[in-house]
Amino acid sequence: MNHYEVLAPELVLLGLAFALVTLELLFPQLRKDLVAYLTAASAIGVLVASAFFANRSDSFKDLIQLDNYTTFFRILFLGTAALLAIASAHLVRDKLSNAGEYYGLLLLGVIGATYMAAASELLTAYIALELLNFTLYVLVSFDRKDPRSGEAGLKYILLSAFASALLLFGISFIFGVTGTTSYAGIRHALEAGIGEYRGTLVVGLVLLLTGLGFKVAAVPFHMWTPDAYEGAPLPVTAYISIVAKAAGFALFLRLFSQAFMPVISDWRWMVALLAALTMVFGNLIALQQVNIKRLLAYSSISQVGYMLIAIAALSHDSATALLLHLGGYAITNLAAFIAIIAFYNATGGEEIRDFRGLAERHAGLAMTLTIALFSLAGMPLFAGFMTKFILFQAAAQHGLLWLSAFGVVTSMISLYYYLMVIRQMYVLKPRDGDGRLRVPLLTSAVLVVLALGIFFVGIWPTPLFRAAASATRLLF
Amino acid sequence: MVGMNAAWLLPAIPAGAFALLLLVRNFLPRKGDWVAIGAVTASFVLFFFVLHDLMTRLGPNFHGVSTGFTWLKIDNFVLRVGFFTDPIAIVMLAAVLVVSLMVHVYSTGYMHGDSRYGWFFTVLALFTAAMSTLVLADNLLLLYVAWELVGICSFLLIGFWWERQSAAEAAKKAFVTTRVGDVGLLIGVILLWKKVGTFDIQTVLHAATSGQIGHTYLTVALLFMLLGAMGKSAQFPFHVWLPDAMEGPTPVSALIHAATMVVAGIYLLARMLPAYMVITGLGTLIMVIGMITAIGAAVIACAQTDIKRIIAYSTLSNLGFMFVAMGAHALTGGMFHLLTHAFFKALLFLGAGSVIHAVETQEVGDLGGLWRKMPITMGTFVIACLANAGLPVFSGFFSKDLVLEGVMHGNTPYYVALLAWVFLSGIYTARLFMLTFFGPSRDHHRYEHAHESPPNMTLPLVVLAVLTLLAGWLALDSVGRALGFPGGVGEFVFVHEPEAYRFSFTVAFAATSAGLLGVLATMYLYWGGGPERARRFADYSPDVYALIRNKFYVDELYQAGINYGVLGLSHAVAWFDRYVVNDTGVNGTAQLTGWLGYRLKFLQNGKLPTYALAMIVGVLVMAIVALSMHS
Amino acid sequence: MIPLDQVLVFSGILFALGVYGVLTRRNAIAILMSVELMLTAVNTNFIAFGVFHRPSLAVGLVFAVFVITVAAAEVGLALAIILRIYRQRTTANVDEVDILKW
Amino acid sequence: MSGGYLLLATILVPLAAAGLLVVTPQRFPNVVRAIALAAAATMFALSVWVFVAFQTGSGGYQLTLRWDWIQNVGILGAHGISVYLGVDGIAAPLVLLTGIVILAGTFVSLKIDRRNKDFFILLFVLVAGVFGTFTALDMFVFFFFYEVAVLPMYLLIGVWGSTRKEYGAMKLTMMLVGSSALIFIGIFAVFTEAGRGTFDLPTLWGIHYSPAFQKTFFPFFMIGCGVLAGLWPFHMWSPDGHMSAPTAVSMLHAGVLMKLGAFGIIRLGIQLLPEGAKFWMPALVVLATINAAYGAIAALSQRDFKLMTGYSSVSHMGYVLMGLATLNVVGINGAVLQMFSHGVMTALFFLCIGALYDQAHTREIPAFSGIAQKMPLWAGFFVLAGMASFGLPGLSGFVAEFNIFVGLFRTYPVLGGIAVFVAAITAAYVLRMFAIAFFGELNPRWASLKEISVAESIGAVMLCGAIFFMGLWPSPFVERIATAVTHLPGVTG
Repeated sequence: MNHYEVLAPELVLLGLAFALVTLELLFPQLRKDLVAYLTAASAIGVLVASAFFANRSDSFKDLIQLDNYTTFFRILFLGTAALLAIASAHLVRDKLSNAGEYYGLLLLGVIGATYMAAASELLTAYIALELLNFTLYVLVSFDRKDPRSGEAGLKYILLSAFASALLLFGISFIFGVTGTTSYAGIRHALEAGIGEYRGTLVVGLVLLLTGLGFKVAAVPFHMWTPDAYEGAPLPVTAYISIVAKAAGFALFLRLFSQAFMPVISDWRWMVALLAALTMVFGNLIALQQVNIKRLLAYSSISQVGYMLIAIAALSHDSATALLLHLGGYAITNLAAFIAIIAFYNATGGEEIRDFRGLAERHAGLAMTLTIALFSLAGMPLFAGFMTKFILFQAAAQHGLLWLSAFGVVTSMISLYYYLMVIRQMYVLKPRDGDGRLRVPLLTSAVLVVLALGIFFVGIWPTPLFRAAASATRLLF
Repeated sequence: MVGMNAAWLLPAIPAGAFALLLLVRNFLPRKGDWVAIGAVTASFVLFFFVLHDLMTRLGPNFHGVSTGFTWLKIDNFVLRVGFFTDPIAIVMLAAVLVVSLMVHVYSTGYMHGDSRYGWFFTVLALFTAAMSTLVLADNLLLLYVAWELVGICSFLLIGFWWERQSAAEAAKKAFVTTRVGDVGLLIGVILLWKKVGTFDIQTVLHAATSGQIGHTYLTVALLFMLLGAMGKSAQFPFHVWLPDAMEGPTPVSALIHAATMVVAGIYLLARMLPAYMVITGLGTLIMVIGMITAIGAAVIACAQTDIKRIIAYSTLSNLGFMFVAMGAHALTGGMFHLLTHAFFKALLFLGAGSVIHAVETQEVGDLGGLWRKMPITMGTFVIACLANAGLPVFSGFFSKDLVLEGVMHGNTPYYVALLAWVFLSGIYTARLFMLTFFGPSRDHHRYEHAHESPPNMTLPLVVLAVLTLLAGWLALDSVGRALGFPGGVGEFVFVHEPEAYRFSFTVAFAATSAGLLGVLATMYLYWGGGPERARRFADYSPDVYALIRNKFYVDELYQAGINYGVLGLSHAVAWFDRYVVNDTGVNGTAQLTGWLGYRLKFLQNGKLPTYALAMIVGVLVMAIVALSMHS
Repeated sequence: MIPLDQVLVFSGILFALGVYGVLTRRNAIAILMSVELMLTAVNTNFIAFGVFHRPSLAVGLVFAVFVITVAAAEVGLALAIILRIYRQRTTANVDEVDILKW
Repeated sequence: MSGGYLLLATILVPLAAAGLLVVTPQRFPNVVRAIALAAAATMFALSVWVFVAFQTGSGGYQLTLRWDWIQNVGILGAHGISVYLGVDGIAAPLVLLTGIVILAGTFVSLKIDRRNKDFFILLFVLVAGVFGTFTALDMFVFFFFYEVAVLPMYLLIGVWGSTRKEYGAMKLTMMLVGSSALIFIGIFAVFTEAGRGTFDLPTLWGIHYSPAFQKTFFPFFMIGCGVLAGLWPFHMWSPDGHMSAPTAVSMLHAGVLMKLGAFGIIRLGIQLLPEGAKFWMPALVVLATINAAYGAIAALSQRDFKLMTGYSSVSHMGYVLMGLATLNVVGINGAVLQMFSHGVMTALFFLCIGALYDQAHTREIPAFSGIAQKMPLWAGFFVLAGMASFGLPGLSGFVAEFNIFVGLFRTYPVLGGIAVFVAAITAAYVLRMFAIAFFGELNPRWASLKEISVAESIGAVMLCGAIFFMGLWPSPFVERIATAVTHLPGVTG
């Protein structure tokens, strides 16, 4: 048995990605938004197909693991990619060239992300990580007209390479101590005892955490994030903040739960420290932002802090809570970004003050964005409250009440900067000459669905919660 | 037979009238004044049934009759609405209902044509209800409730003409000042409750007299209660509100600020007297307070020029006198003086009202010679004045004698001081009626327009004058026997031992001489040449005169205290709240957070090596800490 | 055979040099080269550990090969981006590439 | 069992109304008004029904309803989070209070014409949160609705408010949300300590937590909930927030929302951690005394009607907290009565102030003089509210305050004395305001003031009715409250 069918979804996706690139090459006259819809359709197609993998457990040569965990993230990534493709349609058509490559890379990135979640071996994980990174390097610097885009790409690629080197150095030590790169093997080795090499292992762990911390944007390895977010085209920013981040956590979670549980006391405080720093820095600096993308960058950094709490309190409960939170976060962030993209398409503004009086210019857009921001701030009725509550509770349950307290307090601070955006939209009146905005029908529909999704997760999280629980069951 | 069990109806009827008037007075003919009057009349009639019932039951083992129902019950904490009828209550009730009825009738004339005529009667009805409740309350809580309600009626009526800023201010002052005293009352009530476990007055008194309450504790509680009494009865240093309360319509002054509400404090002391008697020393304190008020107010009254204010200070002075009586444990005399004072002081006020109604000024300097124009008013007024001066035959004479006799035993200095007080009373009363009714008219225009008041105003005057003339005789055994309570008032109202009134020549002579001396001296000053002589007299010592004229500057002192003390504290707190709690504490936290964010964001300087450095620092810190933990 | 310790010391020094380069160099290409130096240290490690542990499995060697491959691709991409920046701003000095900050 | 649906209806009706309003076009403001009024009337009717349907004889939680919401997943065990609703004698009057105030508030808000649709949506979401908190018997649901009630505040004040509205709105929101962080932490700790995997409050109440734990975590609830109740020194959101808020929001906020804080102290503090409560109550009572005295003294020199009422709320909520801190039946009874009393009374205050401000566009007390001549009915309502606030017998305030005093004297006689004295200060500032602004000669500047409108009068009459009702016949309230209070853990007779 070679279990090639385990690879099927990604192979199909790979084919589709190439097809899209080729399509654009062959038919340069093709309407660019059509490519977007094709991308979305293919992603959704694969998503539906891969849903049949639910509750199946299999592995490809102990390198790629197929289980509910993989399926959960695969669906998450594909869904995000599909919606972002739709949201990109107008923006890519109007502002960017090489649409085929853009959408192809979008799908390629999903492959990398999915394999990050699925990898059960360090080399595979590393390659998947780099695959995602590569697509992101290109996507971030995709806007050739905007100097910020190139700068973001430069910073991203150089720092990412640097972080990869640190990560690899760490992996080499772990390999050195345990003699294997497979998660299960590492665990066995650690359970058997490593004696005098503990110091080496710890250094390896520190470096590993650095690399992963860079990927998920944990303070102090986060500094590329705001710049990359601000420089990248908007949908790409969304893509990083959702797919790349979730993929990082997928890798993080599987690696640490399957490989490093025996030495949890060695790394727990490090993750907790990173989490605390991330929450504090992310939220404090976000207070002073004027650009909506940069604001969301810092906001997403602080979200990373919350998510790291779950890793620090690593257990089945907290892992479940983390996946739940990631799901809610993905929906919320998608809603926020797609609303901002729609606003950007209509006005070209991306400063917070540009949102002035949005409630009177387009009530629906303002309401969606408000819902998303409240959700990010963790207000009830919306996803953010429910998922964060369960996340923090799970962490408190596993001895990290102080860290949960940190999370709660900093997320209360975060409400301030979200309110500053809401203030612009609702409290202030539009400037003279600012008329009503037009939002494409499809985008509106997507926004309505996402807003309802935020409510759904916020009020009836059970389906997502159960999915998350079954996804993480096999990790422990 | 309707008897004491129906005592609850006494307040209930006016209360019903109040509710009715509150809701529908504007739809009733004559704005519903007849509802109020009818209610008070009904209560008044009912009063006699209650009185009769009481008389028949009176005996050595009789203490009183209680009726009522539970209003509120929390766990073992019970609040009752209960009515207790005993001789003390009856005496007070007589004053309340008689004066209230008279004032109601009088007001139909005095308030005629006022834009808030109906409202006036509404509040009067409420007042009557509340005051009867206060008198009849069988427990301290209900007493407190009624106490507050009469306070608010007083507030509403003093501020009846609230378009006048001074009236609004006076109403506020009256309420707030008494309220401060009420704080004491409430604390006292709760303290007693805490020890005894009930608000029931008789139980509390029993506990106090039987020594169930420790003396220190009892002293504290009673002192607090005394504050309440002092506030309500306008004793020094709470006396400042009463003269200002004259901003209200004159019938109100007669009813509330002369006859009934202001004596509630004395009534309270009378009610609680057995408890006060347990603590030696408290009596002296009460006497001192009363004496200061009595003498001080009498002195001030001598130099006032507002007719109502003169009477107000006279009231203050009499209240002080009654306080002295209570302090000397002369319950009989005190309560009796309360009754007679209610009549003659109400009469004085109503008479003054009649004058004001006629000449539309309150300055005695603008009056004079009115006896020709207003004979009935003048006649009744002079009767009231003489009663106030305590001259024989008039009711004030008897009640004052009773008190003086009570004080005389063992309190000689106070007795002497009271004689001086009688002298002062003579002075200001004589000055009052001299300036108002005799001598030449000093404002011809007003004089020309003056006229006797209509019958609905003079009738109450006459009735009250008759009562003023006769009420004093109730002290006598023979009169009492004729009316059904042998031994007179002395065997009707008493603390421990009934004591019939015995005429004491020494006391009567001394007091009468003092009073007469005062009256005559003043008449000499004002007779003939008018106030010229009096003015010269005042000029002997202008500083002293100014001091008295300005009421010893107590008001100014208080105003300064409020401006610099209370409001100053308030400004300080408000400042503290705004600048320390809010701008420093709340905004400061926010700004600090924001400032941290502002500082931190510059770490993100856009330069790639910095970013790499941050990562390396992170790695090194973690690695060093981790390795040091392992080694 | 060289003892493992010495190899590790060597790779450690190499890595540290790379880090030093990243931190001090201002030219983007020099930074890229420093990263490559770090990756070389990584590869040395992998090979050394691989040989030391279980030479038959060759995991370390395979890892090193992949790292080299990925690094090569990374360099290509990075150079392309650096070239673009250089065209836009005629500089490859990372200190001057700082529109995005704060 | 239908009783439970009654409680559910109190939550769902406002939410449904909000949903209905979302799809109502903004073009038809009168349709919006009609929907809002109908919804508010329904809420009022439901709340009365809840109050009446509550059986006074039998204590405990009545009208219960339990739907499992999320269970047997992750950290949650059986009945992990359930929509568990029910009222006891404490909650029932507060539900009634909410119904009264929202209907009155809706009457007042009918005249809003700027984006009235959005206003009512947010207002109803807020009310749903309030109803939910009062009826929740599940810790998660409690906190969920608690936050829902705070959530719309920023927009309600920011968009429709006045006078430094953005500052007031932001401060209010941040302080309240910040304080709920403490509750958050407390809830985590309790859930963890209990270790039952459920947020079911009766279950959690039934557990005996270690004294050390109770002492550590009680302050989280005490201060966390206390901030919403205006606990000194975290009260500053109240004067400024109320100053900025639009009329109906001030009414609801001061009238009802502040009670959520005190209610939270009962539900999460006293009931959950009785020993912690016992340990910390002396601290709370001192803070509460400062509250009462400080609020009243600060109110004396305020120049703005709303600021003054805001400080007055701080002072009165101090009474509530003092009552709670006595931990005896009478005191807590008084506290709950005071919650209701202050709710209706302060709502009436804000209603009147709003009615004046809409005409005069200023709230400077010294700017007015003699306006009672122009608005006698209005002045009557205002004076009545003022009298209730200083505890005039016959009005609601007296019953409440008296019970609090008695309770205090049982435990803390000296503070009781201070509390009684504060009532006199209250009289002073209320009467001072009346004397300055209402009475005296009419300032000609205000010659054009008109009497309070019919809609506002209806609201005011309702509130007055409540004030009289409780003042004259408190038994229906006391019977309900007392049965519940006697069953609170750690509460002495």
